[in-house]
Amino acid sequence: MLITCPYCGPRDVVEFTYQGDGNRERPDPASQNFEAWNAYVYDRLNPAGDHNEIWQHSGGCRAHLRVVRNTLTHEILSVAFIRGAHTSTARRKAEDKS
Amino acid sequence: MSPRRTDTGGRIDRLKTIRFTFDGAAYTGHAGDTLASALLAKGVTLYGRSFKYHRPRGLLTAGVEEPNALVTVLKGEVREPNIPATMVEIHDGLVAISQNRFPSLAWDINAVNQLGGKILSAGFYYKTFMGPVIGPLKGTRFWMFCEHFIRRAAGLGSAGSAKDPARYERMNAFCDVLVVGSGPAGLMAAKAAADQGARVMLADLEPRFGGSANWSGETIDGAPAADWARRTVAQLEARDNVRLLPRTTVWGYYDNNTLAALERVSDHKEQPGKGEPRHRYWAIRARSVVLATGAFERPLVFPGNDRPGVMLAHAAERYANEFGVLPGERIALFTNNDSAYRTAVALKKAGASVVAIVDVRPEPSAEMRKLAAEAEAEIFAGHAVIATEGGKALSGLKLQRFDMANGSLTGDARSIHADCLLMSGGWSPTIHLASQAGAKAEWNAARQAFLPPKPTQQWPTQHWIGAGAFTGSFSTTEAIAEGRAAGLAAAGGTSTPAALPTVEAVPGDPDPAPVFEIRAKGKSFVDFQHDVTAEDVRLAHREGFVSVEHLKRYTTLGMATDQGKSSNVPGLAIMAEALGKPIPEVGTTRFRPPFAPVSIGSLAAERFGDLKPERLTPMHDWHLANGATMYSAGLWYRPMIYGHAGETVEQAYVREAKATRDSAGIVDVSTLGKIAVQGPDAAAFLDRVYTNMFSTLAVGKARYGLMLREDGLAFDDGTTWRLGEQDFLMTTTTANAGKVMQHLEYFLDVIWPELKVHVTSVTDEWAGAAIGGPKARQILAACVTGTSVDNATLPFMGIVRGEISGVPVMICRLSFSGEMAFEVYSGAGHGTHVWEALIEAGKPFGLITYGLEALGTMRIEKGHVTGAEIDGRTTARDLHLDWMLSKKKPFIGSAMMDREGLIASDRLELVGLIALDNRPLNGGAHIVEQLDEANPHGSIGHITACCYSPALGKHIALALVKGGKARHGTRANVSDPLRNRFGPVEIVSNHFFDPDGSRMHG
Amino acid sequence: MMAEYSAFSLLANALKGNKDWKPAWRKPDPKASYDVIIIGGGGHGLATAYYLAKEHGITNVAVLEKGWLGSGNVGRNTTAVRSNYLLPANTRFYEHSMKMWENLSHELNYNVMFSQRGCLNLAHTPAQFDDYARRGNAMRHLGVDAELMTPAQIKRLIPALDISDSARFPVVGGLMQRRAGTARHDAVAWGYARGADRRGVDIIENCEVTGFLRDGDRVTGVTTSRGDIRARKVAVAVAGSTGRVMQLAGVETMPIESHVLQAFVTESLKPFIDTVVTFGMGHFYMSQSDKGGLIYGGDIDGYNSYAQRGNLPIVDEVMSEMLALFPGLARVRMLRSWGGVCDMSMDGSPIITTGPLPGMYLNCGWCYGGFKATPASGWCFAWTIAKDQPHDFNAPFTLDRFHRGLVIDDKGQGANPRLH
Amino acid sequence: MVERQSPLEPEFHIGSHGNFEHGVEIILTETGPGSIVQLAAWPGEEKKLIAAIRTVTGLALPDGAGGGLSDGMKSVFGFAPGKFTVADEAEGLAGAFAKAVTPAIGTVTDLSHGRTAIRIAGPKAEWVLAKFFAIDFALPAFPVGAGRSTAHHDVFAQIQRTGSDQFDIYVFRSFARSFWKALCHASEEVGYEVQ
Repeated sequence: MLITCPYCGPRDVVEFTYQGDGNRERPDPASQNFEAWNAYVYDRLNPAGDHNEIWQHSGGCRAHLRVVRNTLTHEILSVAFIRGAHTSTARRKAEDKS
Repeated sequence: MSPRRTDTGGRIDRLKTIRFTFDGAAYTGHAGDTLASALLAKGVTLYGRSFKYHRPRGLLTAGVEEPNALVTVLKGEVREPNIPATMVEIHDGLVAISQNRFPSLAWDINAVNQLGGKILSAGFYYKTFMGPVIGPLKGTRFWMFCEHFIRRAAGLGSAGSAKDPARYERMNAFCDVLVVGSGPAGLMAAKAAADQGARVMLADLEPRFGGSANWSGETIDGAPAADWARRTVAQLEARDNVRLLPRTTVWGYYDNNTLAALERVSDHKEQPGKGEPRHRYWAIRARSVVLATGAFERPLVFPGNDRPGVMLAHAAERYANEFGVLPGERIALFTNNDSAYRTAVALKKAGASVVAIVDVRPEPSAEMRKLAAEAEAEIFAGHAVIATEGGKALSGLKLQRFDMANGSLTGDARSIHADCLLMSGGWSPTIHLASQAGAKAEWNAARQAFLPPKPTQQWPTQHWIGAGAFTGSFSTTEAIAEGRAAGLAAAGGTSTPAALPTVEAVPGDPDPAPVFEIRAKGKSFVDFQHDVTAEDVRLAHREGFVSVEHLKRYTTLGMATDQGKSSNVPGLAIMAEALGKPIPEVGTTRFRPPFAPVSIGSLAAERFGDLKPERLTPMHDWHLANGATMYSAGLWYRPMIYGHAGETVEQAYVREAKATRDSAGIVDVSTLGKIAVQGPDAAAFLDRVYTNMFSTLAVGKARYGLMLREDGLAFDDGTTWRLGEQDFLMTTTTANAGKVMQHLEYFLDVIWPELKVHVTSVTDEWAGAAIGGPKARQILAACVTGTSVDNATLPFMGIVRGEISGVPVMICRLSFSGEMAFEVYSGAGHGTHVWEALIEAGKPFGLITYGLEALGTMRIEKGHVTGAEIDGRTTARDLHLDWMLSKKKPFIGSAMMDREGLIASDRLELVGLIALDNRPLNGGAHIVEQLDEANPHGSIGHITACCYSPALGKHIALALVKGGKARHGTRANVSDPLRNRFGPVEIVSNHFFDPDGSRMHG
Repeated sequence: MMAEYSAFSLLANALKGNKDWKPAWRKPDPKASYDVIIIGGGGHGLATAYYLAKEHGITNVAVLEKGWLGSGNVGRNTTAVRSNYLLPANTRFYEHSMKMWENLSHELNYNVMFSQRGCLNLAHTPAQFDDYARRGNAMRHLGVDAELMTPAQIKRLIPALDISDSARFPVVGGLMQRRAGTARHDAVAWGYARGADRRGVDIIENCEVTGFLRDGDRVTGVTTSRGDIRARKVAVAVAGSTGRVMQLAGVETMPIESHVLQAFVTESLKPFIDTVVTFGMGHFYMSQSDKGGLIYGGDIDGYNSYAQRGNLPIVDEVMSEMLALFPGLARVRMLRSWGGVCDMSMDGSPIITTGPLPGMYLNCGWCYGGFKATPASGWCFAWTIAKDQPHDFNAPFTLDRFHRGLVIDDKGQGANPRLH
Repeated sequence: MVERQSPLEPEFHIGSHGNFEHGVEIILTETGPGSIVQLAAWPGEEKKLIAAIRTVTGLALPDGAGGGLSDGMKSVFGFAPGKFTVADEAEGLAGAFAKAVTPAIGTVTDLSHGRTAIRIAGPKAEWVLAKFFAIDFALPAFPVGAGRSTAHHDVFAQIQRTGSDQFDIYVFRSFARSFWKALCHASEEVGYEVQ
């Protein structure tokens, strides 16, 4: 499996660390809403199909990426920096998949 | 008569003689021979024994799909079992032996299994060996008794235990077009793609490129096909955008066009070159892939079809045309399709007499009749072979009139004398890689074969295009056209160059008759290696194991080393007939990696013999030179003790710990994780990360910090130093350095992107030496320049910068040992220099070096926690670190740390233990209230760390015990049935030694 | 009624040319309603049906299987059976399972080939050895067998193992559970299927659940590719497909991630290793089947997947660790690999519970240890379904334990499923 | 000045090794720069950081991910969004950057001791590196001057192409000796010289 890191280009999955369900929202740090905390820490979407995930390019630039990936086919539909502000460093053009 | 070498023909070099042995007997062959062809040329007919019945078996094929002729190749002590003789290229000194036979291949005791044939039917294991319900053999005993013998009878070759001295390597490759298979289709594809300027890789599992061109006897562009192939390969070789990989099996098709291939680099050599690997594992990331993997010929299923001398038709053609070996003198053919007629002509040309062509079809075409006449062979149309004769070699066969409409046999049986019977049951495209890539094969009723889906079809994560026999286009003309089109398309080209090469080939209808089995009396084999017969398939049907996966699993059909390459479709066909359904309704097998077996050495590649890199501190060589015994901690190596001659480990660490507390000791702490936390929001970030406050820490001071996980459990601890307003140096435990780094990065990137903080691993930037003991300060004072180290300048948790022996250092006064202690950090490249300077300075003060054992002893005496206590299940409260949980701010884990399960009263809490029987304690021993040595029960906790405490003169331990703090001052018992250590202990506070810290505060 | 299997029946049938064997289980069409529907015709679902019928007399039961029976993890695992856990809740449950394994072939009149050839965990540092001692002692204090082995003892048991000091991670000892072992995985599914079928359970293959019938909150049945089927109780035992099936019931999130785990087998070899052995400085386990293939595996790939296929990094990792222990295997060849979908829970321990909806029962969270749990899982789940409350053995395995902080985290990794 | 100890020392064997009968196709050496620093800009401040790099080193970074260049003495390349590695034969780079890179622009981290720079050069450099790293070393995909972050199992590496067949590899110091041994081992096939 190859993930096209917006900075480093397509790299083998061996360079990445999976950080799980990207739909979870961390409650406000001071929040005492236990349901929300529990949902954040323990409950995961686990779809058979397109999944919104977080990966870290831990064996490369170490940026965290938001990856939309199909869990039935492993097709990767999109990859983006999770922290999207690095505009002046031009993104490497994604490999043409056709 | 028997097989023999022809005088001319083939790729072999008759001028080069090669000497090798098989089962101890010396043989010769020629350069270019496989073990199979060389032995066949010498008249060998018996190559192996089948798995279950130990039936004698000969060569079925000439290639990778060989199920019968498996051998073990020996290189001294090193064994390579289960290699098809058809895939072993001979070289001088090759030693091969047969396997799964005792005492010899010709006389095998286990052949007696054949007598039990009907009882040893598919699935018989499941129905018996359960043994008695009562008595000494109840439970699993009877089965295990039987299994003992079953295991010894099973198995093919033997693995060795000697370490393979060979080298294995991995290679990462990138290309625009990977072409798999180098027959006419593959060669055309590679050429077309290369002409477009694409980066091309061409792989073929055979040593010689060309595929069927090497043996088809056809003509391409007016030249023999083999010459055309050689010329085309030479053209490709000359181009620098093409990499040719002969002897390379592409075995795995993974996501996003990542393919795995095994190149047998030096197996065919007597000795590999210096530094040359035996196998190279190619991980190929290809923009697109051309699959030109050809097709496998299928056997026919009829009684006696496994007798040595019965072979696939094209295999005989290969032996004759490619190796110059005739598999027999009097050859009969049995076919359901036209391709066997070409074989007949080829063998006739090579010098054999073709005594019969038995064709299940009632009316072979005029063209086929012409070919038969050319081969001077009699056609038995509308006939089938119903038996074979002979022992370990074929002597003849029987045929009978056959009606392919209903499978009936009529008329008198007729015998034909022959020493070789060739069969052709049609062809199955080699769709394995496409199947691995997710393509669902489609049954083609005309071809009687599973074909890959349309080549234009796109897969979500794989991009391949098929060409040639792989797509069911069995003629060379089609292969050439499809190959070029595929190569062009794969390279993104559209131009259509001039004429395609022209092919002269014998005619033939690619569609076989839908006949897979001849039902007559006797054992008819479907899976040759696993001895699965047509009756076994029908038995599976009767018992309801009818889906393709149940069929495989119940009968073991297709589970042998050839993975059903030839048996898969015949097996499905027989099941389909039993069910009265068409073949595709039985199901299609989904192929999985590998396409053919792959050496485990190649997969481990460069990590074979060197699993993990070694991580060394700057002072590593000094430790080795000064008598340290090293301890492997994760990837790091750290001194365990610096033992003196004759000392035990315990004597050494007790001496080191005592000396430290008496005068001073120094220990290498370079392995501690160190992370630079920098930026305007660094302090605010640390407040969120640690349970305690860091924004209040003054510049030039350090503080001990604790981190929790999101779920509220303890995660890691360490000191963090404030070097500047926006500049912190965080230390972590050695084991958790990487995890903490990822934790910080995650929060900065994902949760709090608004924080301006950078984190960088600087573990390797600094060499760290911790020097502690009553005389530590004096030693520092003796060697540090540029700063004072007195209490005013360097108070507890203070940091100063200075120099030692001309090298800048950073010194922080903090203590893990409980002594007055300092951590001295210098640039890693100066680590040994500073270390030696400290030791020199310490000499007058009795400074000693100490290792992890003494470090551990002193931390147990102090009751500090490490990974043994912060084990992912303990809370800050469990470890009595709740004083560090700030109430002034939220921090990671603060919201979750008070859930009911985490504050329950029966949780394990950290305590100290003192052995009341004055005997050593053991890590991992449990604690009980009441001892019961015979029947241990009632554990209330366990020991996490223990030692002999020189400071207390007692055997002590840290332990996690239920409701621990409330038990201080009470008695309990260690219960360690594993090591038979039982005895009384007193439960005390974990702070054994100097609980008020007067020593370190000095 | 189907005949008992025995050596005698084998012989008698052989004499008749094996023509009289009957299907191991019927292939009925689904009825309109049942007392209990079990979704998932894998090991756990079939075992649950068997024990519902046998222990609780509930025979009006249907097992619904999307594909062919046993097509999930029961036919895709590395067949190890053991009860060598650290935490008491797990040890008690898996030991109950172990005791059931010891009599399973008789129980089912089907040889599941459970062979108690032992399971040895290798330790590579003194600290790890102490850790194993802690676990072994925990087992011993619950009446489970465990013993420590020295390198010399280990070498005698497994001559091909590299125990030299020069190894990158030398073996300093091991924790052995002798009663652990291996079983023939498919036979477990087939044996339970045959046993349940003989007690009247309908096993319905090629029947995909497409939705749940509801009466308000209450689950009252399922819609399937073969029509609607009603039931008083609907039990879900679909392992890796838990997320998919629960989504059909409107439960969007669960403390579960589905991950792919690859497993491997070598070509058949003469006896090479007699026990299950695991590597302590990574993640690797291996045993040898009766047929002679070395069966082995390691870590999950580490990302959500329902694809039953993995990728190369784990392949390389597993083989590297294999050769670190057995350098003699470099020239042995990997024959086949496959992928199973594992329902990784947030603490590495399973869930066997009533709910989460009225009328529903849930069995999941097996990570990659579900095979050995099969008998006890079915037994406890049947109890829970029949009595609407858990047995003591599965009482800790609730769904709400995560929120309550009552996790059963044998590896201490926290809510990070890929690390369990 | 106290000389820095090389982590490769006991395994650094000057001379020709491996299969060099047909000529040496690989040259391995340790470049041992006096300074290695890591610079990281806050989001939106990258251009200012690039300007600071030019001020301090005189090197004008090309735009684009992984862009970089080298003048033989000094080298710079991007290895992550907003992050750059700068190496100089001379010491003191961290001090110079501490002045040029204000807290408003980003941070400076001195890694002069923490990273070891190994140079591999020669016609087979791509071939040998391909044994370790799953990245495309072909010149069009990896131009001269450019940098890449990657890893070989546990060993992180930043690689800069400093010539058409020359690469400088920055690895963590503690892993350097292990990596060096592996690099030598992998080079035996084509013959290598340690300089």
